[in-house]
Amino acid sequence: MFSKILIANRGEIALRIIRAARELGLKTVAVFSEPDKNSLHTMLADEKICIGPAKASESYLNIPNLISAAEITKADAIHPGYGFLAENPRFPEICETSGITFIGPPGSIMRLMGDKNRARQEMEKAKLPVIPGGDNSTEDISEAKKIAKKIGYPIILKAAAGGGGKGMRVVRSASNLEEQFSIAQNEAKAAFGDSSLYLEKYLHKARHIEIQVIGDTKGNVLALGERECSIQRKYQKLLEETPSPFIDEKFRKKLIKAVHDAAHFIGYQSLGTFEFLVDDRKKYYFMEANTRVQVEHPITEMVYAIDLIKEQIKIAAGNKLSLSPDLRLSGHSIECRINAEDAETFIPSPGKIDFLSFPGGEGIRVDSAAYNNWQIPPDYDSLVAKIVAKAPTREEAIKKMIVALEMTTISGIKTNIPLHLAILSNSDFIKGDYDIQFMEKFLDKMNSSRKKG
Amino acid sequence: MFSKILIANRGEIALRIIRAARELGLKTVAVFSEPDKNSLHTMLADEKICIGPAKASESYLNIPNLISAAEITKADAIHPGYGFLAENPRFPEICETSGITFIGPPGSIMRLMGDKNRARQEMEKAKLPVIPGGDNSTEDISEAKKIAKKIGYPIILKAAAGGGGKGMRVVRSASNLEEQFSIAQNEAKAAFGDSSLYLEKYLHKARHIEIQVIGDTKGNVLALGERECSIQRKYQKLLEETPSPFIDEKFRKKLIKAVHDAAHFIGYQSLGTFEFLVDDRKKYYFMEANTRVQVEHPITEMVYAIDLIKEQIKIAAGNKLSLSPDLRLSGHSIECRINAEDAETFIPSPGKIDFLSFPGGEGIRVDSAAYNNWQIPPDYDSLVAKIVAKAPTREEAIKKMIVALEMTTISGIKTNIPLHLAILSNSDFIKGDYDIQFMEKFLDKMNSSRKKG
Amino acid sequence: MSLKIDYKEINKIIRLMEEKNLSHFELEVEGLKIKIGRNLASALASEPAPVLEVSTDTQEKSNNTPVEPIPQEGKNDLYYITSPMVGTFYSAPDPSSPPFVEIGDSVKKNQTLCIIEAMKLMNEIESEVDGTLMKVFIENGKPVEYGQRLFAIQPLS
Amino acid sequence: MSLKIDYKEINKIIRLMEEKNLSHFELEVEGLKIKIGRNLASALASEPAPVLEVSTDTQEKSNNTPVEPIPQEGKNDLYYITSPMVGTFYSAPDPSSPPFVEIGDSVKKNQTLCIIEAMKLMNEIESEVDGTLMKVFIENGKPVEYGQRLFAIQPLS
Repeated sequence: MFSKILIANRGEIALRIIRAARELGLKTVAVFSEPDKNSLHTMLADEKICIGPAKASESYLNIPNLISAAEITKADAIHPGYGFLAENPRFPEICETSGITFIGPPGSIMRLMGDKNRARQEMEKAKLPVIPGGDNSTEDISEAKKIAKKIGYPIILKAAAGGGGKGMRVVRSASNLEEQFSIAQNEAKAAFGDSSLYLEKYLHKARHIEIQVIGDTKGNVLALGERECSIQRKYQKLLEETPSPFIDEKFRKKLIKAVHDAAHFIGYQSLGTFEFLVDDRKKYYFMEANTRVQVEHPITEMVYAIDLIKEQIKIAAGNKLSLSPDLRLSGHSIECRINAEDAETFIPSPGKIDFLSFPGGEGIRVDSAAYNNWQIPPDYDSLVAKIVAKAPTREEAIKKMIVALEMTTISGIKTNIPLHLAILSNSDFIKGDYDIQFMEKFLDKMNSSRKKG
Repeated sequence: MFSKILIANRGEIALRIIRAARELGLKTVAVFSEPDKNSLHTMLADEKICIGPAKASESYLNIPNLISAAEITKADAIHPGYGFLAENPRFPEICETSGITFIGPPGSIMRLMGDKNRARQEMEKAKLPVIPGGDNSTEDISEAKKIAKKIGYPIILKAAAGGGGKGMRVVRSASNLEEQFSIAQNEAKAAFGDSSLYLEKYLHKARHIEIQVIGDTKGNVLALGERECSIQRKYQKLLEETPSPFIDEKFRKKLIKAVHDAAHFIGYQSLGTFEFLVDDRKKYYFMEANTRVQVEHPITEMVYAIDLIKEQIKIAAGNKLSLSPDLRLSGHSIECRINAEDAETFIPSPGKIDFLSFPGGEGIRVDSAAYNNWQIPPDYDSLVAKIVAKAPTREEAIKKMIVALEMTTISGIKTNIPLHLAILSNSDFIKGDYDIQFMEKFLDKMNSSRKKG
Repeated sequence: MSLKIDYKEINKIIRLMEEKNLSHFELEVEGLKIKIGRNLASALASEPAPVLEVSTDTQEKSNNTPVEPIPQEGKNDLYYITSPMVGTFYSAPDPSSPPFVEIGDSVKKNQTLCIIEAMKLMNEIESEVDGTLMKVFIENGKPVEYGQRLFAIQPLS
Repeated sequence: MSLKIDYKEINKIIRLMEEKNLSHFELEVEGLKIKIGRNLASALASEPAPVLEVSTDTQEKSNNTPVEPIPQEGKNDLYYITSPMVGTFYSAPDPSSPPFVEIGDSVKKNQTLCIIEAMKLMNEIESEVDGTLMKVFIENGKPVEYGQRLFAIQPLS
């Protein structure tokens, strides 16, 4: 086992990793940018190192400073968290060169999954269905036209190098392909420095379903029950639940088996998530794999009563996977991402938290780096807290989450708690009858009723 | 089902009940004494009623005001929480007269269990072993001498009307019975207005083990796995865990069966706890039954993934017990009672909480009514928070609790967090090798090492 | 707690500030805190306008419950009759009778002012002073909580 | 509670500040804290506007970062060279050589002051100003974080 872990991240995920490391008896090193001097991860780690100014490219993305920080503190492992450098294959490679263990998959797996086309090709070999199209990265509009015709409209354009919704465009008919292609190219170029796009079939009533994977360095892989992440706005997940109200035990087993076999086929190591679109006839299509811990990992931990980060650290230290393949999902869990943003306009609302009181009690988990009088820096994402509820049934979990949010007080900044409460009271949501279009329709309806009101 | 519940309590248990009621779709009424005007239960209920001044006898123990508060708010049920009126048989009876449902056992069961001698007689009939002695309430020292001789020293003196450690005295030999008897009588008289004492066998290496019981109004009773509560100081529980490191599955089943049968025999209704002393040869002796929810109920909820308060409310409304007799205890849970008191002298430390940051994340539950800048009234108990950890194994749960406590910040008042951290690091505690004498020895050792240091 | 302000000392401070053209002065000794600010612009306009704050124990102050604006008449404070219990307020002995008291009435000590029903019992609430009834805070038939104001009486001096 | 201010002492301090044209004065004795600031710009404009703060707040004091004793020379502030990266500080090019610079040395802009080793690379840190080296904050071979002060230089005016 390691003796000291440096956490190359901030916010709630840095705290999450600090806790897991300490529970394993390891010392922790926090790194922080200048505005994060008073952030909770900085204060609660055993050691702390300032690694640069506010700008992420000069601090949390600054590999030389991170490696030097590990070296001067004698940390023997680095956990990247999510975001920042978590999926940059150069980072594990540089860690290796420097004799530091990277707690995550090897660079080779990141490279494979980071290239959406290669990933899809590889997953097809591993018998995972992929969405029609996709294997067709191009920068050329006339080429794109031919591909689109072959796949059939509607299609979706995606940045070949991308992720996170940037460079994505739905095209419903041939008549507006040209215009959308050019917009998406510009977005892709700006976001990733690469304007090549791929085209794929756009599915109706599709759900975003993902499978958690964990693999050790000895070839053992475990795939766990699904997370339902269809409640998204502009490709940003807002609320996740497990199990999906849409998926029955038979389909779950099928999906878990398929992902397990695929992950095993490519020799997956560490934590990872295989994302799928599942259409209303329960056909599933591989979208992409995220080679890191996911924001929404707590709901899986809740229903399986496991600690994924502790397991990830142990595996990185060379331990054999200790989670049993017989693990059974039990109960229902929901996560709400509480963001510092206006619940109606989605405009970020950084600033000072004047008063903070989180919910507690039976079935409630809070993952947050926020505290009373904390000044939220405007430089990073707006996630203030993840509030997670678990109960024996979905109905009870929804009620528990509503009560928890109603009993949460965050003042001084705006949060999206009112939006979550509105979603949790929506009759389609309560019935479990929703897909990835849900938020778009929901917000349209809210806006039009506001205008009328 | 009810439409509105009045919670005749304050602090964390009031909040706990408010949450459960709201999750069941019920409205809630908080009652508060003048110093509790800004307490969290007052602020988070749907309605609130001031019921009197600081003094509990004029507010939280003031039955007419509580009943009137229920009447004027049209509450159709009252939950008493723990402490205050929770075990006063007059309260359910007056509720009944007033047409309000009392969420707890009927007055008759409270009367039975409130009289320690009658309770022991009844439990003997129900085949539960009781501690030798006990059935012998007396105010007369010469009578006491005869009884003590019959039982054999060491014996323990207990107030017949009592509880909570008041009027309890261990007598190790005949030579100091007279003196101790007189002290215990005075204490019992002062605390309960009744100086009769009973004598019982004092057990060596005894553990305080208790069994959670829940019964509906239709004769269904469920008994759950044990809570280990031997970590006590002056009969005040400090840290509880489940399962007990001392109890194996075979013994657990035996104890659960015995308690189930006894509870069934007396027609137990609602939540209750049967407390036992278990000696080092695994002989168990019934001590008493608490006819209310217990402070430490969360650890049972954690390992069984159930919500006892919601179940209690549903049963009070006439529902059939919904918990399966096949429920299995899974994992290990520990609760630390965080009190506003000096960790060394145990002197209460009420006052203003300047800064508060609770732990969170995987496996952590916090039950607390504390918040930033809250002025803790000096009028009530010193419980600030219950921090509960759950993990697959006892070893992991201990580590999780240590990390959670280390990452908790409460300033402005003193707390016993340092004491909990010392207990959790004690080698006997870690081995699970302790009994009800643990804290006494532990504190003696700490004090003498402090003096030496 | 009463304020003990040494005006001579404060005058001296202000004079010093004027003399030295100071814009700001702060002092904290043994729980007493004084802040004096001078607007230099207006000072130059030959009209010194010091701002003075004297406070004792700022912590306590912030926790105080808001003070109700009380109608001051003569030198006497109003006397408030508050509810000694939780219940339902009745201004008259029965629905067909006139109220026990009305605004402007003279009331005597121990005179019944209203009834509060609690646990099916009618509790007569009496005046604790002689005086004039200035205000009734509760409407007939409405619930009251402990400590809630029922009546304001202007006591006879 | 009474104010005990020694006006003579404060007057003396202010006079000294005027005389020496100081912008800032701080004194702390036995829990009493005095801060006096003078706006030099307006002072030069023949309108002295010192800012004075006296406090005995020991709590705040404990949170203050320690004030570095700074040698004041003339009117100029010290110039701080901070670390542009995380790494290990070396005051000399190699263990057998003398340090690049020592206190009291004159330094020129772009002159190498030290080396910071990061990722096995030796990064020469140069002076950003001409001046005199007043202080070295880090010992040879010690780790430095981003933004940490390395040197204080009294720039040539």
